[in-house]
Amino acid sequence: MNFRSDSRVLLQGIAEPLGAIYAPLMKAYGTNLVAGVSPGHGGQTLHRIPIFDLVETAVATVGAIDTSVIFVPPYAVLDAALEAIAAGIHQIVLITDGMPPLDMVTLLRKAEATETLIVGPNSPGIIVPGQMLLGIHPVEFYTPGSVGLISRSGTLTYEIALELTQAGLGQSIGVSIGGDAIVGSSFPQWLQILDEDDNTEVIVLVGEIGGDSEEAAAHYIAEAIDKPVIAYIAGQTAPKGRRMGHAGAIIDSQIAELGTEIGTADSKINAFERAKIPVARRPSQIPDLVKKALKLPMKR
Amino acid sequence: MNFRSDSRVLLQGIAEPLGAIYAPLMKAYGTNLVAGVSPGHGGQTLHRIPIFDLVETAVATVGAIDTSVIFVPPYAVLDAALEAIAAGIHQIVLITDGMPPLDMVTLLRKAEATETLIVGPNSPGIIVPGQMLLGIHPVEFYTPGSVGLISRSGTLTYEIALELTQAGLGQSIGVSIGGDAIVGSSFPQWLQILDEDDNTEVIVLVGEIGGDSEEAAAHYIAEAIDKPVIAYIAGQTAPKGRRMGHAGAIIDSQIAELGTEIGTADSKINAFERAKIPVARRPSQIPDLVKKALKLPMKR
Amino acid sequence: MDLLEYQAKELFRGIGIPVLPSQRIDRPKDLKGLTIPYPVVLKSQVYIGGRGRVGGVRFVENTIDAVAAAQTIFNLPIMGEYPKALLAEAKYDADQEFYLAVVLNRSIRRPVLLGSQQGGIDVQAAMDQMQHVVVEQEFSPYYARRLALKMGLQGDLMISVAGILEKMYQLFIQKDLDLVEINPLGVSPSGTVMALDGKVTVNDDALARHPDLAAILETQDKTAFEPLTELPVAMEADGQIGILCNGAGLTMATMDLICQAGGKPASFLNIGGETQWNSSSNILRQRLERGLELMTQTKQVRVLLVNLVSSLIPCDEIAGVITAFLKRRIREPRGVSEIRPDTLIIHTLRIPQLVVRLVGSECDRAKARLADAQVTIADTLDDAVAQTIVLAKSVTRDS
Amino acid sequence: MDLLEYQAKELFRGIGIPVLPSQRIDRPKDLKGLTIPYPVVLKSQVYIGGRGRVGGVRFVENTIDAVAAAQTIFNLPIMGEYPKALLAEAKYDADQEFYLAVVLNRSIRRPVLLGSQQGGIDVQAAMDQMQHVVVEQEFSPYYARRLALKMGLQGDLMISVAGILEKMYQLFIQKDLDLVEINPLGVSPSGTVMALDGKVTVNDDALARHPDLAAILETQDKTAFEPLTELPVAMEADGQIGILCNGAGLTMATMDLICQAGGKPASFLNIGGETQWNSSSNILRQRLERGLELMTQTKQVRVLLVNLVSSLIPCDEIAGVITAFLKRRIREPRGVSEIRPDTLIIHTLRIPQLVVRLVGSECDRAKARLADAQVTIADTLDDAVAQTIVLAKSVTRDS
Repeated sequence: MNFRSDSRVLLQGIAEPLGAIYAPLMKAYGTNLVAGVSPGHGGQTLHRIPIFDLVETAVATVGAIDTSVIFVPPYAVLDAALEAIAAGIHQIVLITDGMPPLDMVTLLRKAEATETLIVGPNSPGIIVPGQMLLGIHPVEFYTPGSVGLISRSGTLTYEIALELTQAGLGQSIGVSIGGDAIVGSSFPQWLQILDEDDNTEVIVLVGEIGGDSEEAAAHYIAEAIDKPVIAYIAGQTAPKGRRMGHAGAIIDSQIAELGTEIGTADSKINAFERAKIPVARRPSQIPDLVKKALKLPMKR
Repeated sequence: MNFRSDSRVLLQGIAEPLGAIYAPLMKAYGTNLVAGVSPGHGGQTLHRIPIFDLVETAVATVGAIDTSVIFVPPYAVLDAALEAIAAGIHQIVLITDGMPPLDMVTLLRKAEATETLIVGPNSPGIIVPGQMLLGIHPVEFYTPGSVGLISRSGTLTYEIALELTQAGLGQSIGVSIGGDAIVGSSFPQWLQILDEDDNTEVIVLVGEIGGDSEEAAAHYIAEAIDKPVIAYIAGQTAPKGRRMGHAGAIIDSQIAELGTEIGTADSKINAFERAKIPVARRPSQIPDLVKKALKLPMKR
Repeated sequence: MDLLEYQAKELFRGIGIPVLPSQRIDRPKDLKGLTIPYPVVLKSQVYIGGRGRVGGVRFVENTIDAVAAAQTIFNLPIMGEYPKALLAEAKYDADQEFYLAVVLNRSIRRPVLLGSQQGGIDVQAAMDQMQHVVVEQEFSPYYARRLALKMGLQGDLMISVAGILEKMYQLFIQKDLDLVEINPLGVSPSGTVMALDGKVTVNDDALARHPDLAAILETQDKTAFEPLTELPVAMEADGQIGILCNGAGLTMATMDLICQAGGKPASFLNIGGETQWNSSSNILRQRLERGLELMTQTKQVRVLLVNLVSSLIPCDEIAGVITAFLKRRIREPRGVSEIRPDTLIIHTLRIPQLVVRLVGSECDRAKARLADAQVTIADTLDDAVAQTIVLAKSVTRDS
Repeated sequence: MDLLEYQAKELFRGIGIPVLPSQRIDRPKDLKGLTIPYPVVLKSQVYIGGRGRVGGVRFVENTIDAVAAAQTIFNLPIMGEYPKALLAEAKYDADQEFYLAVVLNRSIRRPVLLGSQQGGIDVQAAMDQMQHVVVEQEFSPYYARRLALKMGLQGDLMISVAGILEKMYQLFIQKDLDLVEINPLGVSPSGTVMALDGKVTVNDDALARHPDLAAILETQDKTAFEPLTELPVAMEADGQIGILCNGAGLTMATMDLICQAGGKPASFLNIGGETQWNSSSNILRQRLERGLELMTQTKQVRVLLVNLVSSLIPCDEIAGVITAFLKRRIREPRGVSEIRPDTLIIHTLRIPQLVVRLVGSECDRAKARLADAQVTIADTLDDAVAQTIVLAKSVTRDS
């Protein structure tokens, strides 16, 4: 992992609506955004960021790139990510919502073969408060500190970052692995990264219904994580079998009519409790649990 | 490369007509043929060779395998070869004629990624005279010796092996890279293998019209091969644009109406002559040129 | 989104999976034009499983019986769902019934082939014998043979079942599906195989690149559709609280808090997070307008909690959208000339109480803009929830 | 095997490559039913390129002109080939003409994308500016953009051309093609693109898994087909020698030797090597029988050299096939009753002199079996060639 402040960053889809909004915000926050790519827009610039038609042209012109943040339309995400991998980029953040899951399967096979870290899709990306923004986190909610915040959500992550900031608890990183059913980086991967990260003292894990990432995380924490972890699960009252807006946030049976329900909030909360990980009842309870874990005074 | 006599060999397509004929012949010649695979025939045996439904079952039962020789129908070759690669086999000989070239492109991408040697398709395979047969060479034409014979043909290779044997010149190996336009192993690969092989003193390269393998070989010989090489090219009088029976033996333009003709006999003969490689006018001239290269007496 | 059996079988036929001759029956009299020889099976075309156990599948020997049976099935709701069509299909004498499926497994992040020699209606038996093969790398037919062998098959039947799995996988990939299921795959005494029932789940996100699937789904009964994210999702029948948020996680968390505090949600709406590639403040503004429209149209919603955490659009702009919406709804319900005094009153009454909580830039300006509007403003999520509960209680008391 | 332009364009239309409205014209009067508005282009549907330069393409403004032009084109051979059909197509005003192709490169062993801003009939200009991109790994659309950029395109036109290349590649892979070529791709002043002419070469080995392509080719004029390997290939018009071998390399080497020795081949036939998966001695025996039949039916072949190097079938069995064939051909030409004395004589005369050279197992027994037959037996290839030449000279002298 190389998400240091001098990481050289590319933005693919810089001429798309969302990319065009966030490119200057990322740069203004201090991200070393060295180039943008948007096919058909080569030769243009946006806020003095040079735009190229191809990733390989960008690399040839501005030099090697550590991370690409991808904002292209859903059906173009696979191609953009494969193009980045072919150009030698080993860290990719997928912001876009709506990427077909089988495209993601194809991408993950390639990413595994090339040892590429994929974050997302359907993720606001990564923020290292005070240093860099690789995505669309609202920077005003974050402040530098020692809480590592990992989640599957977008706006809920911002909400919790704000709660932490208002409680005087800064963050070492804010990252969402993405709201889709099939995502690249996993909770255990990020738990390991943050466990080894000197700037992180406590980890807040924000889960939601659907899938078994939280159960896997709970298991991994019990086995391998030394730092304290606080968990929160959204969706305890969500109706079954209904899409909540995240393709991944759904309680269903893996096979129609066969097998037991997968992905309920109860299953996740139980897994954390079995692993002796404190579970917040509501977002506003998270700062207190963090302080308790850090043995800080509990006044807000 | 591991084509020693104790190489452990699998035959895929052992219940197909050609495979069923050659399995016992390969075994009788001394090949360490440890298993056969033919889906639907698992549990049977052929001449005391156990047959399995899957390559992985064969490997699990008889142990690791060095080389698989594939005799399955053309449209099943890709699957059989991918199955062998997935089971950890790194040397594959494709006998079958008629494999679609785009299947071969897919296979070669996988073979390159897994460092698998593919010989063929549309190849009689490999014979190490007196030791092992990985394919369908008629063993009675060959005798052990020091001539390395590499070609793109089947029956023409046998013809030349017979000429050599009758002239008292035994062979260290007989291998055909296959008659198709897209084949796995190349002339340069085999030239390098034979250049390093202690049993080989002289190399006979039997080419034919179509493609540019002979030109590439001539170039490679001039650059990198220390042992003497004798060349022969079939097809000097073959009509242009006509399929001769080998999908690869055709003189054509790579692009319709554009570009110059590719693959003529003259181009190949010129390439060898420029590289100072003796070119036999006819098969029967090859033994004399070999003897000359080895400084042996010239009487036949 | 699921396909009905007859639609799934059309896809099967197209890819070469054997299915029986069949005809779709839209009304009982269609059976008079039946071209399949009797005996025939009539099957209710519903999205719910287990129709066989409740009378949704009937064997008939002649037209008179068939019409009668069709009338019965058309009038038989299955878990509340009435069929819009039946499928009339030739009868098949299966010696054995297998279960086969291709499904995308989200934990393994790969397609998985599933198979059991115990298919049919006994789900538990199928599960007990279920075998699976993960398609780790690019698919090749040996994955299908691997599953067929794990299922305990051999010889020609192993080859046939592997061939069916291969075609199921092709369909799965070609059409971007979430699930292809054959249950049961009938095996005749002579060993030929036949897909007797099938289920196909298409992936919503991939639908736009498969116009053929989109066309099939458009002809379907719209009410059977899974609600789109753009439509409110109904919750409790006696709930009074509406929840409007941006983002799935935030929507769920907000609803959880409402329930924890003793509130009863009537419906919720997620107007979408901020990861849409074409998002802009304009688009979010439109979604919010439409969301307010939808959530206030439901008479049941008496208190609407609007909880928006936005990075894309400043809070004062959101506040502007809300105040403009309130003005429009109260002052200009349609064209004023069309409105009779009584509808005007009902209409005004219909607008729920709004609790608005906005987080993002320009929050203070947002509060100032909302100061004059008839909304309750909250700073924190907990506060917003508490205010909502108080209002909901007072509304319930009043009514 | 090549498709005709109108067939290639059907494939283009199916995959979404823009083509003009067009109609196939099988005879001039079909033009009376033309639904495309004039002006219209009439194009000779032949396999040979360069038809435009020799009058195979004509612009017409009305039905009278069109019928006349069609008659002219139907009667115009192009490199000896008469068209069986014309294509009537709308006229298109192209501002620029590009060359685009996807081809399988045998040296690189990968598909290659080719493109030039100088398309159309000037081949040399296209070549001078030709750009290429090797599809090294699995294709993804960025390969197409890479080529379009290398061609010197930018902006929307770069995107459009890349889109066409992407669809050409899809077609190439889906249909197992050897070549997909668009030349020219017309670019209108407003920047829209149109495939004005197209060429598609299907791969013979893959044809059996594409029934749609096989069906297209079956409707084609059979004489235009590239000869299958199972049919003799004609060589020199005044040649007298036939060559029958097994295996392509051996066939070529044998023919080379005949020519080097001053012989003139009339035709040759490769009955196939031994790498067919379903080969057996039975199948080879049948192929040999059929091969002898075919090669002796050609009156021109006066001496037939049979050179077989077999591993699969012992020489004595081959000898058996040859002697049996000779007996059948001489003694029982069809049913004896049907034969008039003169045809019998002609028939007997027609059988060419046979020179037989067999290598493999049981060679001595083969010689013994052939001893009584009217064939010349040779031990070595050189010997067989020498004997063939001697016989050919004596035949020529006699005639």
